[in-house]
Amino acid sequence: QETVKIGVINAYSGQFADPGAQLDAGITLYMQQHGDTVAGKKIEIIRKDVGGIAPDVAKRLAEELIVRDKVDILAGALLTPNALAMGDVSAEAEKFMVVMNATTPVIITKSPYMIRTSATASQINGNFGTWIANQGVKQVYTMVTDYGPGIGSGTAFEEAFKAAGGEIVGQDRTPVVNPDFSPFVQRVAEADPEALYVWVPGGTQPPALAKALAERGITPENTKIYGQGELTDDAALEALGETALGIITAYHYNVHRDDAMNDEFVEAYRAANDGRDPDIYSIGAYDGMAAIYKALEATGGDASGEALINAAKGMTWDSPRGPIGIDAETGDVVQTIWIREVQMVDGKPANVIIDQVENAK
Amino acid sequence: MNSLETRNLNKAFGKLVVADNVSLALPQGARHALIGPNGAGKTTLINLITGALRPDTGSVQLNGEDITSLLPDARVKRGLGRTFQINTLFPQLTPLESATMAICERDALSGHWLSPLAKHGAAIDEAYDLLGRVGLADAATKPTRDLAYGQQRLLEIALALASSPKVLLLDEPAAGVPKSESAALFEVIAGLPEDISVLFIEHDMNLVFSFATSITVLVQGAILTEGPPDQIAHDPQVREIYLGGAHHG
Amino acid sequence: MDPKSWIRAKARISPYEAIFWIAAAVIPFVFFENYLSLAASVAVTALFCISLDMILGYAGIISLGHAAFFGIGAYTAGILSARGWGEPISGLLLAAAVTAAVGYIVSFMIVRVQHLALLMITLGLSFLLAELAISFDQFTGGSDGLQGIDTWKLLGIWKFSLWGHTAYAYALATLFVLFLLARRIVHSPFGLTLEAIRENPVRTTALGAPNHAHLRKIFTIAAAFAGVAGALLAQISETVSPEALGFQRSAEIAVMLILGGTGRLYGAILGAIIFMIARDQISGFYLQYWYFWIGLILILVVLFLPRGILGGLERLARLGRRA
Amino acid sequence: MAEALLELRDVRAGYGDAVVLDGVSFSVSENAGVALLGRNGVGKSTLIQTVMGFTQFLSGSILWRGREIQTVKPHLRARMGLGWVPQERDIFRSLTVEENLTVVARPGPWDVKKVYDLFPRLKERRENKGNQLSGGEQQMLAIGRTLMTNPAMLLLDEPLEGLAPIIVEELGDAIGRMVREAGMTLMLVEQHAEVTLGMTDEAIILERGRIVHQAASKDLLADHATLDRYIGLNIGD
Amino acid sequence: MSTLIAVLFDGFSYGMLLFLLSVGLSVTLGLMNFTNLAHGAFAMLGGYVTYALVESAGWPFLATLPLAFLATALIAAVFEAVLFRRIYKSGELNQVLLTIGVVFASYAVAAFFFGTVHHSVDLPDYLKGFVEIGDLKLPAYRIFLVIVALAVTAGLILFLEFTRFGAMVRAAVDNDKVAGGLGLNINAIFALTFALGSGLAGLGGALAIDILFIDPNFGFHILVPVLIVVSIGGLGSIWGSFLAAAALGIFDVAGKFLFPDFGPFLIYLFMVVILFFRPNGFFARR
Ligand SMILES: Nc1ncnc2c1ncn2[C@@H]1O[C@H](COP(=O)(O)OP(=O)(O)OP(=O)(O)O)[C@@H](O)[C@H]1O
Ligand SMILES: Nc1ncnc2c1ncn2[C@@H]1O[C@H](COP(=O)(O)OP(=O)(O)OP(=O)(O)O)[C@@H](O)[C@H]1O
Ligand SMILES: [Mg+2]
Ligand SMILES: [Mg+2]
Repeated sequence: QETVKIGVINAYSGQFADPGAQLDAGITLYMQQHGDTVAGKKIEIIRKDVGGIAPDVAKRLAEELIVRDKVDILAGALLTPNALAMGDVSAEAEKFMVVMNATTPVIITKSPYMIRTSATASQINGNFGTWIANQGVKQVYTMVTDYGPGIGSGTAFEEAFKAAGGEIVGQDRTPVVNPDFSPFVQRVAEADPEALYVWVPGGTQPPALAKALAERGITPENTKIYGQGELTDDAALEALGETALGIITAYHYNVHRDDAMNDEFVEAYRAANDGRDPDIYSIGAYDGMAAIYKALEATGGDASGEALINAAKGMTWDSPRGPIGIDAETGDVVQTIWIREVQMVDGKPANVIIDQVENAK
Repeated sequence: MNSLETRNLNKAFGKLVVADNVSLALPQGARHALIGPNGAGKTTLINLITGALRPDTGSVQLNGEDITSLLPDARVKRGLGRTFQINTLFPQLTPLESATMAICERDALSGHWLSPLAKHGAAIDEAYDLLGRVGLADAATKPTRDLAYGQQRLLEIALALASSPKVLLLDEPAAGVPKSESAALFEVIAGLPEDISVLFIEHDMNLVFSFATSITVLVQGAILTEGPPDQIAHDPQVREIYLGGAHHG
Repeated sequence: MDPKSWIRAKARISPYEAIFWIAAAVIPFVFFENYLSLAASVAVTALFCISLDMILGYAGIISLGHAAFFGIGAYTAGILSARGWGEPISGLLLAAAVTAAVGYIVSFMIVRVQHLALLMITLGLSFLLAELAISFDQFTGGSDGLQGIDTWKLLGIWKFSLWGHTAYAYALATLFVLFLLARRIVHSPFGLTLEAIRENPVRTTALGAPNHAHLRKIFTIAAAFAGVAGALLAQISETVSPEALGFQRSAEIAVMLILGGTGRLYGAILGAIIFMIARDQISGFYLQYWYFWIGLILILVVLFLPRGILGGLERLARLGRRA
Repeated sequence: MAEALLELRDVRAGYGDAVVLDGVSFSVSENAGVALLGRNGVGKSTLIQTVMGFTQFLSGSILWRGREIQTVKPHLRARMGLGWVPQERDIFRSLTVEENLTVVARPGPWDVKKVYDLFPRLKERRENKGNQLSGGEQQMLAIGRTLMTNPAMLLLDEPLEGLAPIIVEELGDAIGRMVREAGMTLMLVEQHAEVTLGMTDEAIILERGRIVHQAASKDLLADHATLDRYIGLNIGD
Repeated sequence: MSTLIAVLFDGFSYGMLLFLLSVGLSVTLGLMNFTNLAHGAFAMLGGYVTYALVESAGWPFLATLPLAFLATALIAAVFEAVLFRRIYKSGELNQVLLTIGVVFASYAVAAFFFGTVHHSVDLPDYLKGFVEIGDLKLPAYRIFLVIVALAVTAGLILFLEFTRFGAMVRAAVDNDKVAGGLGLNINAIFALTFALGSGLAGLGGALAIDILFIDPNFGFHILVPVLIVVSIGGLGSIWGSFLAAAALGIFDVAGKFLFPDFGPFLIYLFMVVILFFRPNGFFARR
């Protein structure tokens, strides 16, 4: 039996090990549920650890995967710089590549053999900016993390918000390694804006920021708070309690969305991961694997870059996150963006979907 | 012209005055001893002369040139050499390497970063020769830290000699060297060319009185008296403060 | 033994060395063709390690921020290429010149401090540079890394490909040339003086050595070496990101150097080879937990091979001769 | 004659794999003074350090008040009453003079005040850090510091080196008094053979790590031929 | 006005957190001269002890703090006896490498037992939210941090300056051979000092959870700020660390408040400049 080898380049250690672990769990779960054979080919995963942001290492690992391990497909790409470096290799070696997480828009242009199954910064935040302006909000203060994804998201948000008639009254960038949000929160308190838009990477920062806001009395009661979904993930909600009520976020995946397919996915994921919930990393990888499987089925097992990319482009399917597809021109993901508000559900704060933007690009 | 001269040197550590208007002159070829109670400021004076310490006021002249504002290494380049009271050596290097290094530095070879050391055979030979003269030939290729204390003292002196100083400052060179060998050591020092001036600190009066041609007594940072050996040996004040009763001159 | 031959013996090229370099040139091409990318990156790292050995092993300057120069070299070559001039060798030379200049300026600071202050200042400088690299994103591509590097054919003939033939040959040749240079430097009178300064700066001053001038010189040279290493990596991988300047890279080469043994140049090379191959192999097996094994190796090396693998081998050889 | 306080039996010791002492045996009885003489590098310091437990002990035995101590840790030997004054002074550089004294203090007749009486110079410099002392002051401090541990036996490794003649004289007297009046036992390494022999009862001469001569100090002082042969001293000229 | 006070208080209390995390290093690195980069790993250990006791055993937060100190001190003493003791004289670089090795290993061990995800602890209600003083809103937990920091400072200064212990440690560091030869039990002294320093790290780690959270990277994370505090404060000076931490906290917070675009740049610049002119920090002991 022939095999199709997938080389996964991911952060398994270091600062980004946690999202890396979630991403990997998404891959594993998909294969558990759908078996390791597609179109008569056995699927084999080869995992490599880049250990963090290290494009030179990512590039070398990608080269080695192709030269040494003879992989047919490159996947993973948790972090933008690494994804960019992998893109070069995909283009040169003419191998199909699936970006399972990195959200910077430009990545997709790096290789004609690339698709993305996560989201893009502009897809979520651009649509969100328009939505907020349409709600009648006039002025927003923005606060985003000072690195690629943060700046990309912030810019997408601001452009869309301004295009829809809004005004940006303040702009702060917080350091990537940020142990203390208090000075930035004090600046917001001082400016006392109508609304605040924040973008911080998932992990320790959302609860830390949310806490810093609450401790200084900035709550949705007096200032509207908007952000990308991470801001109100479960850890943050737990740390915040009732003070989080009213925060509105936009996201492409909602763990608690009431949907049969999602329920089944979450349950299986929890069972496989000591009760832990899936998150965007998990779903990005899960759908990434789905895309690979479906494309291989369509090509009848032909794993060449050319065949796979042609099969993948324009594909659509149903995912636990909702309807999803691959843009026939760019290879980027097309999906629904969910707008959620924190509300009390069964005595606990939870993200409740209040609106949605369909077929967002 | 004196080869070394200090003019009204003053130095205090906080309230403690360690150099009190010290004016000292060393004519060329001098074999001059500096003695005085412990803590009188002898080592400090050497540190002031070599530039390891900066004087509060006063100046230092070397062969007529004012060197007060020069850095220590520049003073060495002008012919000032010293040893340390407490061994100050290169523990991992061998005596041969240490002495070769000193000679290379003296001959301005240390800037040569692209020619192999072995090409500078003359420097190595000279170093080996020098070690032989102070009795370290056998220990030349052992790491310094494995040498006995007395051997390290000898290396201390060899290194000072390696820079071919015109004025040599020795801080208790014979401390830790047995009597027999310390005499031999002083023979080496005494046998240095006539034009080299030597200032040495020593608490062994036998050595002081047999090798010094003149002596300065330093007490609490100030010069108490100066003169030829027999005068100092019989000076009642010096006897009381420093020599004690055991020395009969 | 006659003193001159004793000193000369320390600097003589032994047959083992010739074997080593021939092996390095042949074995990867013949037996490990699939590993050429890794081999190229080992050669680059070995060069970087040698640079650290010159200041740390010989001159005793401990730096936790040496990657600053690696990164500057990488960005210099990278930006040059991204702006349209991708000729590799001139890129190396420019990187060497730029890093030497920066190294010279920084050296005025470095030579004045020791111990913790030295560790922290070198660390701080590399953090500062990384921040600058992130801030000046119009030149550097910010935290996403520099895009658009395109390395031209080596000597107009050999293309840099996925397989890494050109990359390895290029990196190895550069390493070899610079190794010979480093070897010459450490066996020169200047090299001896550096060791003496490392051992006891007070005494070298008293022997007339201008310590600071000597140290500035070696620091500048070492910076240029590190810059060339960085430039090599940028050209071979066609990427540079602020991580090139980061603490992790500085720490890793210190680890490799200690592992191999300081103050002997080959320690740097050996350390790079062993560390990088071990990591490549271990991280393949223990994705999440390879840090544990690296940590353990570090601990064991410091405890049982405090003078590195080469130091340990030397001791064995001495014991063997005596027995 | 009192029971031996310290006894070495056929001791072999050195550094790493270099054997420095070979087959050294002797004993020191309570309240006696022993001089240890010999040229440079014959192993005098090594002998003292072996008694303290700082060298590689290879074979033989060391007895303290009849008990074998060669496996006992150095600090416990010190607490048993061995008082070592290292040759290189080794003042605690970052401690003040007074801290240098108090930090090792153990109860007994010697206290800070008595040390200051012995070395008035130290009292003047009591606030100075250890590394800001003159060579001679460091030597005084090294001796004073060891006295603060109130030892039963002093092991002095060239304690007079670098001291002014008048201090040498006073210190010599003081040490003599300690032995004679305070019941202190003494082992003394010195270059000044006359002074050393004057302060001790017995003398041992080492050569290449072996004992080559043992005699009463008085006799040795008169035995110019032996002194000349092993130490190269020409006393009296 | 009240914003100014709030910013200053935020800075000061952040500084106190830094102080609590670094004071132990001021003991192990400053006093013992042991370049202990594993400090962060011990802080992490203390943090996990508190986390485990609060979340799994249901202890009240305050009650876990002494245990975070003790458990860390005990384990550190074992490490000292088995590992660190052997390299006190091997030079800074070897110490850096071995202790970094410990941090690497601790990362993997923590990831194994507690997962890569970050954890926080549930605080008692009286430490949550803010305390209103006039129109000033000060976070309750930060007030608590300041109080603990002041208590630790006072206790340590009393212990190290007014007992012979501090001098014994310095003597043992200056020359362990001679200190031993004069009857000081240097092994015990070093073990105790190291346990004290690391215990303080553990306490700091436990106290830091609420602000920094705890995950396997904690040991790496806090290392640089902590080293900055100790090096600027001056080796071995508790008081120096205190002032440096306070100054750094205020400088950092106020700097980011006033010039948010400079990010961490200012702190590194501050450190490099200070160390260049005062290589031994402000209150160097040696
Ligand atoms: N850095 C310093 N700070 C304060 N006092 C110092 C310092 N250095 C030396 N002293 C003091 O200055 C005095 C003179 O010291 P110096 O070393 O010059 O004496 P010396 O004459 O060489 O004595 P010895 O014969 O004992 O070597 C001593 O009392 C010493 O304690
Ligand atoms: N740490 C060491 N490692 C190796 N060898 C050593 C060490 N210390 C001393 N030696 C060697 O041991 C021998 C005896 O040295 P020791 O210091 O005991 O001599 P000593 O009689 O005290 O001489 P001195 O009168 O010069 O002090 C010497 O040959 C010396 O080279
Ligand atoms: Mg002196
Ligand atoms: Mg000796």
